[in-house]
Amino acid sequence: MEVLFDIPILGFVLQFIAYLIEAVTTTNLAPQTLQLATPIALGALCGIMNERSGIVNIGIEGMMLTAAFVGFMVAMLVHEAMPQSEPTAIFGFTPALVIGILAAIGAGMLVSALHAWLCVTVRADQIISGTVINIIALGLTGYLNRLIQPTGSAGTLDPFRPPEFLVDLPVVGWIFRMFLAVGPITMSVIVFVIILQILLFRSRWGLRTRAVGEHPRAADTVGIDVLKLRYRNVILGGIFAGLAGAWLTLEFNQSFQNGMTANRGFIALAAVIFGRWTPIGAFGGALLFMFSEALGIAIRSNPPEGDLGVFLSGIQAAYPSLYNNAFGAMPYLLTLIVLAGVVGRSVAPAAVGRPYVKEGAS
Amino acid sequence: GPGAASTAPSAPASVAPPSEAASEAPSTEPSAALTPIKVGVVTDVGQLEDKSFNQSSNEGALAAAEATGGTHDVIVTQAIGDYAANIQTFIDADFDVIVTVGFLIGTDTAIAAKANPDIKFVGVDQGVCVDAEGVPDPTFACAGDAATLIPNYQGIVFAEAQPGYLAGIVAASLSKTGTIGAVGGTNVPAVVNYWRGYENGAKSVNADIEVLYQETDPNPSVGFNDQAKGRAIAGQFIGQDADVLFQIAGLTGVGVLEAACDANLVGIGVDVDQAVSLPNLAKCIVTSAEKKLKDTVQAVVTSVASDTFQAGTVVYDAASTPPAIGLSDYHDNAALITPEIQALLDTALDGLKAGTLDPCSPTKCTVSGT
Amino acid sequence: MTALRRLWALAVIPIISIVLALLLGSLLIIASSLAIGESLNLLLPLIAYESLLEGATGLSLLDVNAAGVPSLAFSIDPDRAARALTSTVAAAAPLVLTGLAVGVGFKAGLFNIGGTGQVLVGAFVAAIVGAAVADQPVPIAVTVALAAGALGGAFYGFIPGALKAFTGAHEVVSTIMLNSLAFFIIVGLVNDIFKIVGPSFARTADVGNAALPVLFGRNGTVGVLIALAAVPITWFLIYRTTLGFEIRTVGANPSAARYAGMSPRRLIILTMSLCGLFAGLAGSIEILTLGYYPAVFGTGIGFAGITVALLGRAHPVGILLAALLLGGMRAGAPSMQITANIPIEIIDVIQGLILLFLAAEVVIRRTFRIRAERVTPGELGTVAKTYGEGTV
Amino acid sequence: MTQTVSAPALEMRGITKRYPGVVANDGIDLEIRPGEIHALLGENGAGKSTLMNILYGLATPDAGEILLDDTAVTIAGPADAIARGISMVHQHFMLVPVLSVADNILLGEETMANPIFLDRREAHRRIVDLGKRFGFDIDPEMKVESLSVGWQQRVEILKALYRDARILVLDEPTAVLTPQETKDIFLVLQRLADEGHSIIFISHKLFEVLEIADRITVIRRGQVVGTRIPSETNEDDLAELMVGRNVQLVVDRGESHPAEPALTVNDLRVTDDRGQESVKGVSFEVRAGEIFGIAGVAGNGQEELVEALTGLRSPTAGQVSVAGKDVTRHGPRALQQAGMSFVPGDRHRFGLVLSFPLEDNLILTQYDEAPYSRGMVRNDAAIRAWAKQAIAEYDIRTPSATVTAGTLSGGNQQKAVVAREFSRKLTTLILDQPTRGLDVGSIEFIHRQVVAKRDAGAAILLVSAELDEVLELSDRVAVMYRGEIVAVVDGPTAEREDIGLLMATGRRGAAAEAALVAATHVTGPGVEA
Ligand SMILES: Nc1ncnc2c1ncn2[C@@H]1O[C@H](COP(=O)(O)OP(=O)(O)OP(=O)(O)O)[C@@H](O)[C@H]1O
Ligand SMILES: Nc1ncnc2c1ncn2[C@@H]1O[C@H](COP(=O)(O)OP(=O)(O)OP(=O)(O)O)[C@@H](O)[C@H]1O
Ligand SMILES: [Mg+2]
Ligand SMILES: [Mg+2]
Repeated sequence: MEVLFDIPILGFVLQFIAYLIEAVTTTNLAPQTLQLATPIALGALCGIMNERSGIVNIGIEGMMLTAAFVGFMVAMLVHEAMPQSEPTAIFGFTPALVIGILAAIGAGMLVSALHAWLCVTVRADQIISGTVINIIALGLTGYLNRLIQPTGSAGTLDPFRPPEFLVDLPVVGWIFRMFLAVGPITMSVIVFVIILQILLFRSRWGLRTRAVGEHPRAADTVGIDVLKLRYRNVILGGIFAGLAGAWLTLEFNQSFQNGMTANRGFIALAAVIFGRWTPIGAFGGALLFMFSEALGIAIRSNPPEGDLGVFLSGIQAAYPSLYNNAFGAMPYLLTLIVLAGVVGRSVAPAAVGRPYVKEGAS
Repeated sequence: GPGAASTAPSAPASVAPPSEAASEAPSTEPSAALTPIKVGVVTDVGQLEDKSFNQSSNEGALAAAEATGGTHDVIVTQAIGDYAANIQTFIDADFDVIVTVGFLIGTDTAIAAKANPDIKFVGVDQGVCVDAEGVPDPTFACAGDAATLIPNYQGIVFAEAQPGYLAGIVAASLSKTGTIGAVGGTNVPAVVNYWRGYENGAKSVNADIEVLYQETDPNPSVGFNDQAKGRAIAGQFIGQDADVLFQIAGLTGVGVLEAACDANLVGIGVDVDQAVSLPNLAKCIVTSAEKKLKDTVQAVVTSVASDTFQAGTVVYDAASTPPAIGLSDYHDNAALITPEIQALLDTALDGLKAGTLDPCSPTKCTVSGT
Repeated sequence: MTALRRLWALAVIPIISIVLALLLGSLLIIASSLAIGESLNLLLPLIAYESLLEGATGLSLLDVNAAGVPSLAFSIDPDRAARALTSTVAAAAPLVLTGLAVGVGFKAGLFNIGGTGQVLVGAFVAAIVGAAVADQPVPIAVTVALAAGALGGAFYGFIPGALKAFTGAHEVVSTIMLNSLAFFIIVGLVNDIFKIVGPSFARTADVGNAALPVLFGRNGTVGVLIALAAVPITWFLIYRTTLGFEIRTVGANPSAARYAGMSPRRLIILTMSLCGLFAGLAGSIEILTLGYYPAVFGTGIGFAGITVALLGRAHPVGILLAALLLGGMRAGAPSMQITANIPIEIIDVIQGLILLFLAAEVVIRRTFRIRAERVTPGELGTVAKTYGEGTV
Repeated sequence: MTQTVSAPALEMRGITKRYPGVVANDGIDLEIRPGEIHALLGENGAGKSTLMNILYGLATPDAGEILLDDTAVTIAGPADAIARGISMVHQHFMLVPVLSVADNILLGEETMANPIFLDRREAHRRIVDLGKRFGFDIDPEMKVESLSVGWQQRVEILKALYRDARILVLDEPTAVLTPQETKDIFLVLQRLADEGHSIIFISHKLFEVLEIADRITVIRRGQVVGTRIPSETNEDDLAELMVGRNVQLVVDRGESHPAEPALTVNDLRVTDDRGQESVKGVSFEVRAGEIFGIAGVAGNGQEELVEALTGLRSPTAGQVSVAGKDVTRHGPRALQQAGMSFVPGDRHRFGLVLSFPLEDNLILTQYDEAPYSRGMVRNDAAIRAWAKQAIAEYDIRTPSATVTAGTLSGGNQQKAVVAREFSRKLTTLILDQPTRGLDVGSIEFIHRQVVAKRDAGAAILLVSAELDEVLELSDRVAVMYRGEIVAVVDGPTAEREDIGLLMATGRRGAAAEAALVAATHVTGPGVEA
């Protein structure tokens, strides 16, 4: 293998692959990727719930942010009321954290209900509705955060600690670390993705949802209540946005900052498109985007060795800031390339973005 | 987020002697010796509660106003284009002292100060550079003597490299793995200064130590505000065996310190005593690299009331009285700092005070090379 | 009379939305002041809004005594008013342009969320070119720098336009990605290439003579004139030229546009470039007022353009009025902060609420039983419909 | 087909439904017996679909009542209707293209393995069995979008049968079918009726109705004007009932004087959206001063042909020339400049911008030409003047030139398109379904304009699914079948039956009859050509 590293260009590629393998198997790149992908994947599930039933949702960012805020504040208040409660041995659940998560989910559902009302009942433009949600969420959480100036915290959920022998297994140990050495919300993502994927394509709910997203009138004529289904799906989708928010303030971190979602809701949207509106595909997209982010962090702090490393450090010496930013820009660039169709065209549910008017109603 | 962090000139040489006023003890009771003053604060773009310079400067101004029996107001700047208008609002309302925060607002502060000689201006993180006419000098020749040309304006700058250096000594001394990390928010001067000082300080203890560093995001409103990414970077550092983490990233740094806590490692806070400002994380914050923004601003503002105001750029560093930089209390982690480490720190601090120790050496503290 | 009635039909829903948003905002102010343990003060919102108005126009309606109790007292200080109004128009100027950057897009059925990135690129290019022509005579320097910034923004609008036209990448997502990318690229360029020696922070060289001349007051720069000129020019372009007709047709019915011999691809690219041009101009005005480009430059004017465009129902005149409203809020916010001690974020909340009520216009119409024209631009339907679709 | 008279399975009494400006149903009484095939006959807009929408719960009547098995019921919605054993095959297919046949059939009436998951295996078995019972083999796994319209129609019927419908409504099920496919469907319907299902069959094709129905109810302008039994009536009688007068709506087209070829098409090949070649080497020429009609069942490539000729779709091979100039792959703009005008089939999609004022729509394809623009600037005075003239000349009924096109009635919208396209300087005119959905008066008006244009020397290509329209107007008629022109015949002497056979089979005479017989035995979903 090493011999091949000297070949021009191909050598670089091979060195890079070797670096990747090394990084994935020996560092915590894998668990970190899954963690960073969690809010993206959850946001994407929210997007899929909406868009599969024909509602565009560009307000995921705002839904997440609201949920993060509400979840954090509620958890903090409960924690102050009962500071003594013992966290559970696994995951470190406390009443405060559990109630906080529920509150975050509730907040996600509430904002989603607003979106559903605007899109389904009011028949407002769906893109405006999402924009409004983003703007209000940013303003309102910022306003309240400054007013309340929270100083406390309810702490965070703990990652699971898988048995040592699993993690230490040669070759596959990193897989266990990736999927097990993480917190409960991160872990739940995999479960949600699989469940939703199965439900979408195997269950009655999934069949009806897909039909409503493609051809609502056809669904209507076989007795499916299109509006009700859209309401239900959009509001249920809020659960995922809520969990994503809870992940931000109750699992991965333990405080709230203004605008802390930092575009994650929008990357989630891109993951939906990337995954062609399937949960598994979107999850893959989230992993890909966030792998590039995690890898960027890794390469900068632990550059590869050999020619590749020499090459990279040459660039770094000449253009340190551009070099740095190139890695930071990677998820966005990747998203853009993916959108521009390098992975092939992806077609949205046919009825997405169009309000449904029942026949005979005016 | 903090639209821009603070700054200091790259060479904290002898620009001006430390302010005498800085020795004024802060008091909570209005003192009869002081004239009550109206203090206005114009923050940099971002949020007031940034647990960093906007907040500390504002608290200092508030304390000073209360000490003189005066009043205090604050305007949070929404956009760079609003600096001048925000300053003007205080001028229109006949404020006595206007404190502006951040290097970007320096030009507008200098212009306003020149135009309103009866009002005192305090610029946090602002080196005053004017030409012979007293106008902000775009060529940075700085030919004019700011102290005489604009006698009602003091630019406060801190030598962040100095506390960074001390933090580096602590980090290198506590590290068992020989790898330490620092997470920056956005590579603004203050961040770079802290980081370079940290690196130099660490290497002074262990020349072979590996110092990992990473900027969170070039957009300050993300860079100082994305704790999830801060935590991710910290996680990466921990994965590479870093066992001491220094946060220079505002609210992003909260994520860094959380990561340190969760991994039972040592964290070092920044700007203020973060064991106090982040009580949840106090258990793993061994100390914080402080620049005493609040105290300094309070002292400078109070100097207006006591008629001891000093104009021009004033550098606040270890040599200021009382020292304007340093490490904060070790609190519950005092046991970690052995007498040997303390001795190293004391020596370094003496060197910094005497000006014999350059925290920006061998690695230069410049914005470039980040 | 009929003209007046028509004007009323156009304006009534935006006006009701603004009033409702202010009302809801005041409830929020009262409730939140109670929540943090202050005593009930029903007049707090009144004081806040009055100081906002005073900061924006110089018009004082209330006199608050030492105990914090306001009484009605109308007064106006001409100097103060002049300064306040100058600040308002100065703040409104870039918003007019970013509003047009979104509104013109609406006309073609495009939703340009990329204002932020286009503003940054325009500002950056204006700063670099401005510094290069810093020694030229003022009219030349200013014109060249502005034109360069505008072109820079146009280029950054061209990219999502071309992506949409040729690959079908929807502009709503691609422009958001491009916004972030602009930051990474420009910060890198400033730090690595265009940074000057001297200042303590990374910034580009001074723009010298390319700095926008101040025409009136303290900050009434040429930028205000440019923004004012952009309104009738855009109106003429959209409603009086064949190109404008093409843009509106492609926005209202892309298939009919194709049938009529127009090229939707060309129009999408052209319109997005035009949007970028406006945003780039806005960024140029911001930066040529500041005099240099700091690496950490950031601004909310690009995003505010969305609110402006929606509130102004994507019509140039409406956009001007909306920009003045938002500019007034921006200019008056400092005075509100020092008078009422209310977190500045309330402004964002109120703007968001205005948009919410606009979005729910049907409900407003029913509740108040009014006849009025649709507020949301009809072309937005095209935006939603093309979401996730392939090439045009 | 005699029927023993029994209690009605369904009765609708005094059904009235008003829409703004129209009374769509005006006191309609209808009685359907068990096991009966009952045809509803009526002109476009007579109110047939409205009545069925009411029966199916998609619309609520303003007055009247519905009785099922002598019990008055209120039908709240489709779900309610289905629960009561009423199923409907809609005029426009209600199938989800990206879903499989099975999923489409299951939708709303799912066979479940447990409360959450579908039992696809059981469903497949039932669907296949059901298909067999009515004489066709169907693969439940196929995507509906890959099926031909005939097979989609069968899926629609299976959908109804899967729901155990006692009353089956078919709204113009044969409109898009070839005569052969129609025959197949009729076999299925007959078998259903024999099993005791009641069938309501909507059509305005008289001969079909006479062939299949047990009884025929004719509706005109929302009212029932008569009920007939096929054995006691004939086409003329029904036509008179339907239209209300003795109709012989044939324009006097006079003599044509064809001159030199103006539009020449040579071996043109066009691919459709799915990448299949749907126009397979078509050649013809249209001469100045003649009307060249293209007949064919919808979906035989006419749509793609027209799109290719008008620059909306790029052909893969072949040449097109207008007035001797090669215009292959020219866009709409270049074609217009070459002297081509085009009245599109879908006026809402292509022909008009509904949110624009009428006057802007009247210059939609000339907006950048003098006098409507000077340089880049619009000339509003000229636009307004032309609008005034067009409104008068083409009898466009509108309050003003500034109202949006969307507020006009369909006929007036079409007149606006015609006004615009007929008024320009042109050598070639392409008309795609120029009278679709219009009332008799408008049709007459437009037909007269078409003939006038021909007499003025234009080369006119007329594409229409309405065979009668093609026969009425054309000087020559071409028949398109599976992407090819299978015959060109002289218009005035063309025989309706002959053309009908050509449309259905692509062949003539004995060969065609043989093809029809052979086709009867074809089973399995045929993928559309
Ligand atoms: N939703 C509606 N709103 C307003 N008017 C309607 C609506 N649906 C139908 N109409 C009007 O009611 C009348 C009857 O329409 P209907 O669709 O029942 O006719 P039809 O007999 O089915 O015609 P076709 O043969 O063209 O299908 C028409 O004038 C139509 O314009
Ligand atoms: N969206 C609308 N807004 C306002 N008025 C409308 C709208 N749609 C239809 N109308 C009006 O309702 C009337 C009936 O329209 P409709 O299309 O059913 O006409 P029609 O009887 O079918 O005529 P035609 O035979 O010309 O199609 C028209 O006069 C039209 O002006
Ligand atoms: Mg019908
Ligand atoms: Mg009609």
